[in-house]
Amino acid sequence: MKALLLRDLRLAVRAGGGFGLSLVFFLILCTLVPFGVGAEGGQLSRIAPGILWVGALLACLLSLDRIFALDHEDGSLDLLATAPLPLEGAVAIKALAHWLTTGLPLVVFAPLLGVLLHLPTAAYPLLVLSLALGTPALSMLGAFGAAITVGLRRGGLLLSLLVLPLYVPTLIFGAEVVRRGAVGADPTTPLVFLAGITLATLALVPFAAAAALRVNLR
Amino acid sequence: MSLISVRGLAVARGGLRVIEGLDFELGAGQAIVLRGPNGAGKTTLLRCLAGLQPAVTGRIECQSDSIAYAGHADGLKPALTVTENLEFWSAVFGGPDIAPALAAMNLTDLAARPAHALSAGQKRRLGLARLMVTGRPVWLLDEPTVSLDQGSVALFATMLRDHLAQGGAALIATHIDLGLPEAQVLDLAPYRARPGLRQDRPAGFNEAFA
Amino acid sequence: MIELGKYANTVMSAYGISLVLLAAIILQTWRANARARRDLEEHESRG
Amino acid sequence: MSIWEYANPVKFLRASGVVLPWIVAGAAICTVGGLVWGFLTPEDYRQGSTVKIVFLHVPAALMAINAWLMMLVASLIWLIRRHHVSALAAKAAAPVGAVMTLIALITGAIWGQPMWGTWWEWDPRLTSFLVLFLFYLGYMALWEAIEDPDSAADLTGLLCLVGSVFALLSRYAVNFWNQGLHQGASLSVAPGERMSAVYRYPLYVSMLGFFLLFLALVLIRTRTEIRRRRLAALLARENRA
Repeated sequence: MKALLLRDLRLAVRAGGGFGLSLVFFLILCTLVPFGVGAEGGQLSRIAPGILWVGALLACLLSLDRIFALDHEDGSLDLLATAPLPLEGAVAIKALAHWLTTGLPLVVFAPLLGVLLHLPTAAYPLLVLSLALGTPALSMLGAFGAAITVGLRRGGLLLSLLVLPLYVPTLIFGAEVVRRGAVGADPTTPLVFLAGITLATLALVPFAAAAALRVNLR
Repeated sequence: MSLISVRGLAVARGGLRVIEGLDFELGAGQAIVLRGPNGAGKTTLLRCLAGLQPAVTGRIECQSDSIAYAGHADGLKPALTVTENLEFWSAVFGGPDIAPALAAMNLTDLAARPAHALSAGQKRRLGLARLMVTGRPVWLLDEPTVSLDQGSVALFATMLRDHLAQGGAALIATHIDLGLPEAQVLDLAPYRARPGLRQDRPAGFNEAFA
Repeated sequence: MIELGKYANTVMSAYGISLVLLAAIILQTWRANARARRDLEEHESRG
Repeated sequence: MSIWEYANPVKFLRASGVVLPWIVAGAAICTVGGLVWGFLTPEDYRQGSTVKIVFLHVPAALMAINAWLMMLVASLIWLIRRHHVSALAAKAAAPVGAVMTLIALITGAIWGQPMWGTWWEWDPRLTSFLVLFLFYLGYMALWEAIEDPDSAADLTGLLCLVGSVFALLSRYAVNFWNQGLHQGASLSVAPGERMSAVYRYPLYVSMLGFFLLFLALVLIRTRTEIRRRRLAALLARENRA
């Protein structure tokens, strides 16, 4: 399992495109919003929590279909399925690799983009905390969507249609944590929900994703 | 003692049975070459034995984790070097050191070259070298010698013979002669699925509704 | 016709759109069924 | 020779063929009856005539949720027992459920418009139907995207399982989110408490009507899917032979 993770991380670094792409997308999104919404007045800082979370969510979505597609094309998915490690483990590792290359950089850079959007200073710690808690669920659910659409032509578009509705609870609770942080309200309830959803997702979704992979390997 | 024994096996492709009533044994040191026209179900059978595809009926008896499968695609990562590719598979299978595998398919001098810079034949040799790294007795090989030149085929034959000598076994789907006199031939033609036969469990929609 | 009061157009538009949607799904279901039945019979007769 | 001969597809076609006319008749009578009856009862002074939309909104909303539950059960039956007809029934129910959700959304929005002042209000109930509608679209799109029927049935089954959990989660997340943004739901579209008795019976009739209509549509569509699958299977066997 560790070998698979190290290989995927090495591939992501060597390919280079990986996490840089989604970060740049996130930056572009956060610069476009003020053009659309207008920078003066309190409006920008009021919607900053939502924009940051939707931006992180879409950035995650970008690199999802690459999780299994590359391995499917060059045949290593078949070999992994016949290897001693359980497919559920392989899926979890793939989701972890996706999180490390896409989710984590978003968590680290979100505060910088928060500045762009006049996010109230009180909200920064909660922004980082909520993203850190929420993005693993986004990666795991994304892995499930990628496992379903691997091998389908035009799978990328379908992947977004399947996965975005699954992101709704995480988005609502995540953005709510940051919003309450911004107005100084107590964020524990949405935070607990967010953590709960992520933990449940990390525990259960690998089995569904592995089952989907087995169907696609047939 | 047979490494794999298959009883009354039926496999399907696209929801329709391709092979049924297949029985055979693969003992230690034994190699079987699968013959049959294209579409006879060679690949389907190998994928089923490898566990990538559920069998429709019948039983496959083998120790768990004793099967290594090599399909048409080599499963190599172009961005990784030959050594990194092999070391990855060795780590995954908890297998032995990669040096003998490299030597067996004379890839030692290509060790540091990234996989994308390899020719098709070299990639194929690397894919086959991976088999030695798995440390698994039973090899299921699907057209292993495709894009290999004559020298490499001989190389592969010797590697295979060593594997058999060490008590391994192999089931190979191929059209060309591997120069392995001791290998038995299993022709799949007689086991072709006859649509008229009454079945208890349909293989898929296409069979259930036909 | 009974007196609908000032919300007449709201009620009518709700009924209108809903009935159109229902008619659409019923029609599509019926046509698809007829076509599938015809294709199958034609294939089996030719068969 | 295949389960076509002696098991469920033929039996299903025969059985559904027998019961279908009754269901279609029942659906027509109850739906039209319930709607007309409700439509013609003079509304009492308090609520104005917009409340008449309840005869469309509530049955449709009910069927939107029941359709997804039926798809969930059918998918489970397919995944566990490999029961071919139930996989096709799940596929057949999706468009009908989606239309019911759409009707619930539109009538709910129109109903609330005079009071909310906007054509769309992010009311927790309406919003959760919007999310459910997205799940329907994803499910239907996945069926269309996969050629092999067996993998399509398996993958859509998996999506339905995971989707159901997250549809439920979204339902409560939306409720929570609504409290967070602005205090309390405005006109709640739940008919229960303020429904005067005179409307209750036509509502029950139109609910029954919508249920029978859903049943009839799903039965017809399942028969269509079975026939399509039969044709595809015959063709598959021909070019295989």
